[in-house]
Amino acid sequence: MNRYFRAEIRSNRPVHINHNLLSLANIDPMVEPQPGQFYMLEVSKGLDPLLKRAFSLFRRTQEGFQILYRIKGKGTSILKDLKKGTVLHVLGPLGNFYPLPSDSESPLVIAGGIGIASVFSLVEKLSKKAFVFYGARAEQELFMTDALESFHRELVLCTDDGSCGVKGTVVDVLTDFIKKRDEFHQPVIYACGPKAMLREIAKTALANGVKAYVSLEEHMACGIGACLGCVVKTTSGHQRVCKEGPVFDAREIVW
Amino acid sequence: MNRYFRAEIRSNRPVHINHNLLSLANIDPMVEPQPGQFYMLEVSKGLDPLLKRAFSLFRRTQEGFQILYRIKGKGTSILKDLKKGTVLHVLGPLGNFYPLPSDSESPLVIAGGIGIASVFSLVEKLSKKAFVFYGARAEQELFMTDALESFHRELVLCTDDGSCGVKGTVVDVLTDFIKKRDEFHQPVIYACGPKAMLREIAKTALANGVKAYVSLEEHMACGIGACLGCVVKTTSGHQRVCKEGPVFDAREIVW
Amino acid sequence: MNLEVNIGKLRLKNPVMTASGTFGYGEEFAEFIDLSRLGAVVVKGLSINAKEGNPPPRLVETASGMLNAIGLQNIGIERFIKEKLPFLKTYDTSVIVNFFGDSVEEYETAAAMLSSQEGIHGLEMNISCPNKQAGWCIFGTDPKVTFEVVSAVRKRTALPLIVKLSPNVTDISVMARAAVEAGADALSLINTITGMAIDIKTRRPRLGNVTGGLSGPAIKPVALRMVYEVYKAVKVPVIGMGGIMSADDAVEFMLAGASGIAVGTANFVNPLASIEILDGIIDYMEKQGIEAISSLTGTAHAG
Amino acid sequence: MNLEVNIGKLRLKNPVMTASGTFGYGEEFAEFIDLSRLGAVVVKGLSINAKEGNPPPRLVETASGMLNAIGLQNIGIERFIKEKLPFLKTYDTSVIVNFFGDSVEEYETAAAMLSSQEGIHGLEMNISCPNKQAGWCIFGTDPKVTFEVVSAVRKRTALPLIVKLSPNVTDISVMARAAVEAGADALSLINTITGMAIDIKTRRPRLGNVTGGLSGPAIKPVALRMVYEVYKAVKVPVIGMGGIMSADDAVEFMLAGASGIAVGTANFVNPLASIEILDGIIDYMEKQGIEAISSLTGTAHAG
Ligand SMILES: Cc1cc2nc3c(=O)[nH]c(=O)nc-3n(C[C@H](O)[C@H](O)[C@H](O)COP(=O)(O)OP(=O)(O)OC[C@H]3O[C@@H](n4cnc5c(N)ncnc54)[C@H](O)[C@@H]3O)c2cc1C
Ligand SMILES: Cc1cc2nc3c(=O)[nH]c(=O)nc-3n(C[C@H](O)[C@H](O)[C@H](O)COP(=O)(O)OP(=O)(O)OC[C@H]3O[C@@H](n4cnc5c(N)ncnc54)[C@H](O)[C@@H]3O)c2cc1C
Ligand SMILES: Cc1cc2nc3c(=O)[nH]c(=O)nc-3n(C[C@H](O)[C@H](O)[C@H](O)COP(=O)(O)O)c2cc1C
Ligand SMILES: Cc1cc2nc3c(=O)[nH]c(=O)nc-3n(C[C@H](O)[C@H](O)[C@H](O)COP(=O)(O)O)c2cc1C
Ligand code: FES
Ligand code: FES
Repeated sequence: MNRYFRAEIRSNRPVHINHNLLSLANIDPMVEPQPGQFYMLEVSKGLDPLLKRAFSLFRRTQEGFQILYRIKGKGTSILKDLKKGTVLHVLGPLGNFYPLPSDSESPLVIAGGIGIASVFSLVEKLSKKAFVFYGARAEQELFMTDALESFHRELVLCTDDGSCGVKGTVVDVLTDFIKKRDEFHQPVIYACGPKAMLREIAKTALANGVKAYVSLEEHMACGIGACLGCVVKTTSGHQRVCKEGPVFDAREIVW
Repeated sequence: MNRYFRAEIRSNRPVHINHNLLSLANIDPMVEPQPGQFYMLEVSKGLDPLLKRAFSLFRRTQEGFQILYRIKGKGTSILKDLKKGTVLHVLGPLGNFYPLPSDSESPLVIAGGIGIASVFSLVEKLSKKAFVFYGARAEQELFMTDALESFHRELVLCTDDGSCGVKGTVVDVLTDFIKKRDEFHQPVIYACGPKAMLREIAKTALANGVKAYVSLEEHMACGIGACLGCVVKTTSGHQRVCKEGPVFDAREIVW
Repeated sequence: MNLEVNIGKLRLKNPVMTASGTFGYGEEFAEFIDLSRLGAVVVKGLSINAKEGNPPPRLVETASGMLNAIGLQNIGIERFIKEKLPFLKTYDTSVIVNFFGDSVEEYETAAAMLSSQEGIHGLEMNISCPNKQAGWCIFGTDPKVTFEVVSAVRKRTALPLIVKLSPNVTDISVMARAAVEAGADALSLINTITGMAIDIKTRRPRLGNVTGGLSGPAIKPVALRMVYEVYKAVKVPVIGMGGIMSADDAVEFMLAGASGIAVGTANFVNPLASIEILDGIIDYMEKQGIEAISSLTGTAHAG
Repeated sequence: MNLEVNIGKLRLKNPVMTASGTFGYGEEFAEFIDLSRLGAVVVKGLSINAKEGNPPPRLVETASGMLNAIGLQNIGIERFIKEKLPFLKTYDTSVIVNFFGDSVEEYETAAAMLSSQEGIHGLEMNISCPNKQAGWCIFGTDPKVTFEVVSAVRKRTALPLIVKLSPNVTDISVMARAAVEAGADALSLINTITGMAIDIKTRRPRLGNVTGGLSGPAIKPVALRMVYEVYKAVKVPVIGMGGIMSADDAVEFMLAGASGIAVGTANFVNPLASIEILDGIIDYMEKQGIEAISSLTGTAHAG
């Protein structure tokens, strides 16, 4: 049982332009991950790129786990070309996780773009009826909606261009939603997406006295709290995204 | 018609432990290569390894050309894993080539180990009856002997351990051979192999007044004479292996 | 086979250490490797008081390397002694504490505070951090100032004193001699080389602190050259570091003149790196028929 | 779209040059690219008399970089003028001649010899080669000596004089100011960083000359930082180089403060690199809506 283990690629297929779903099977025993945690994946055996890349647990599978990733730069471009059978070193699961709602709380999950990767397994796990707001620029950029629907949660899709679901951002939808919140006793927000979106969500949540957890990103070297490279500014000083995070109480972040 | 062109991998198969035969098909038009010339091959798109690797023309094919290579370090380890269909940037053919014998000269081709890669196409090309001495440590390290035999030259195989052909080095065989050389009017040696072997051959050739051409190796950056990195010491100063070489008159090298 | 090496008065069970700032306070790696196998654990640089460090972003990956601008964030000596040292004491390894100050007085006080502690086997004095703050950076780039601050610290500690040199100098051997003349028992090098990166979309420096320290395999050739030069310049033992990713790299540093080596950035790439390097060194010794690892030190200078 | 840049009195059609020693005398690349598209061709460093350079081996590949110890092998100024310059004159590009000497007098004579030639548009003075020979290396690491040699050369040439700085110094801005005060019209940086490599099988240095100069992407962060520092320190134009492999890299250097850039090691990796970088810069300008490339210079300093 180890947080540094080898995993074999079972499949690595595009789910959209520039987005892949990677299925890994652990070769060595692995530690059970929680929604919100992440892994550092080796993308090359060479010295360039040098560092591992951070990816959220997308979904736990029987044989291992899945990563949903956007092809962004050097590392993910290499990753997308890796074939079935390739063995990677993996570090994880790392960081903290989304605290599950209490019985009196109503979970409200918000994902922007690739942020869906981080909250997907949370949605899957939430026992009570959760609301899920999932936004992207256009219909084609909403991934895995079939799978999301299969969980039978309240799913609200939003697109900037209105090509699917509500026209507008998840923040717009959230604001509307919170206004009519008596139908809700105690909402608690779980959000992952672009920083600007999270900042807006935090603002709305704070203004309405709603609890909100946000999952943050920072460039990482070690992933295990050793390098102090991934800090964010919080009300109690610098906190490591890889250790105290990636999930933070929105009130504690100095946005 | 360009010496910098793209080529696609058609096959890349092991011929022995740690030795592969790579078949490339040029995508862009290529310049006709001569025996003794070499190519610089891109082994990775990343920044490490950074430089291209030098490999002799093994054989011209209808669709392009072949490289016979030993898996030595970082670059060749990556190369060996490249699959059919991969497109590489190639620079070449580079350097000079083996000067063909005149009508009165009898060619004597000598290869040590992977040195066979450089002289193979020369053997194929030599119109007159050539003697070929090909040595390695043991039988399994003698490659492509079937193909060599198909050319119907006088082929003498040698192994250090006697597991195939003559027991001994090509240098031993050469020395014997040159002693009884009246059967030969004007031998001219073409040799490629480890530096120590070439030095011995040069010594023997010089001592017996026999002309000898040797193909040398040096670490290279540019392959086109620009960096001055690949020089060897010659009687007329530093000469570039990639430009004035790789084939040198053995008498001109300061061994 | 003898893996022991002497770093001045400090005897280590083997030459493999961890580079300060890349191994946290040791505990971060305890789940992955057996710390007792290491020659020494060198902890993150400490100051008298805790430091917040630089604003993020603090990291940029570069070609075969990385830039960091942590800005010496640390929990301060007192908390280290209370919260971290007891854990390290439970392992059978040497503990070397890296420290720094903003003034000669702070250096002296820090050294004194650390020297009174049981369980600390050596001090590594960082005079070379490129994250310029309050002008203290000059400690590592002016030989006179180096001499002054090392002399002052020397008077306050009986522990083996390792001075860690900055590579951002014209002549590293001048700096090495200054540190040794001031009483250093050993030298460690190199710290990171100052560099930067710019985001061409935003047109702003990528690091919150503008510049940062370059580490990793990219800098290995420079580190190796400096170890080679310092070995020639001084008689005290040298701890070599800078881009060591493998046992082969470690051996290269020893051949250049290092008595011990430290694994830095490699710990991020692979948390088992330090132990795999140790195992690889043992393997190399077996294959090459080397009895004592210490016999390797400086042999590239021969002939 | 305006690609023109001014390097002192020298107006270049675009900012892309070739780094000395990585582009031969230009002719080696003429079969691959149209030299007329380049802002300038900077040729291999020349001395009054031809030089044999260092013994082989002269090259070692390192992580994302390479070490070279060519030792300034060149054909000498006379042969260059007779055999190479006429060819370069047939192209519509600026020709910048890199040169060096073993003494102040040699520098002066070399500059005078080159300045009397038609078809040479600028001189680049190499005071920074790390391949130490005959002690002349100090020209680039001591600001007083730099001032002296640059002043002497300045009196002997009316051509635009670019002084090429060594990165192997504690404070590059001090060196930059010395060169500018002595009359440099522009500065180019960085030359290679001194490094070494050791063969762990033979236990000997890999380079015939023991140490060599590190170039390539590995050094880019250091080069960029130095360009950034020099831009702040002096008013003359800066030519940036060190690990530029792509148009993005080139733009980074301009944002840091470079008016022009030079492509070095990248020419070895891809003989079309300089032209592909030029095309990539044009592309970047289009996408970002940049009218004049010169407006980019130094913009990372703003704010
Ligand atoms: C906790 C965490 C979870 C993440 N989960 C996912 C996920 O599930 N799916 C997904 O597509 N992406 C996720 N990311 C972002 C992902 O790490 C980056 O997109 C990826 O590292 C980019 O690598 P690259 O080499 O392609 O890009 P490059 O830009 O070439 O990378 C250069 C360097 O910057 C770092 N970097 C670049 N962008 C980011 C970023 N946004 N966050 C952190 N480091 C970055 C890289 O790791 C690398 O070190 C996550 C990031 C964090 C911190
Ligand atoms: C003109 C010429 C023709 C060659 N032809 C062949 C051939 O047909 N088949 C074959 O197997 N090998 C050939 N070689 C040798 C081949 O270039 C090296 O084995 C190869 O570069 C090793 O790369 P690597 O990354 O695996 O090794 P590494 O040791 O990791 O390489 C590190 C660096 O050293 C260089 N290098 C290492 N060994 C050599 C060498 N012997 N010669 C030149 N550079 C070297 C590499 O190119 C690289 O830059 C030839 C070399 C030259 C100069
Ligand atoms: C993230 C990070 C933090 C560092 N912190 C310190 C430090 O606190 N004190 C110190 O002396 N060196 C520090 N260093 C420098 C390393 O100890 C080491 O000298 C340098 O990284 C070169 O080694 P490497 O290339 O193997 O990483 C740090 C390096 C990194 C990468
Ligand atoms: C093989 C080689 C030879 C060089 N020769 C010279 C030279 O003669 N004169 C000079 O000023 N710089 C010389 N340089 C330095 C380059 O011009 C350049 O400053 C350095 O390589 C950094 O750029 P790069 O990383 O893009 O290569 C040489 C560099 C290399 C790699
Ligand atoms: S990534 Fe190293 S502390 Fe978070
Ligand atoms: S490899 Fe550059 S001159 Fe031969």
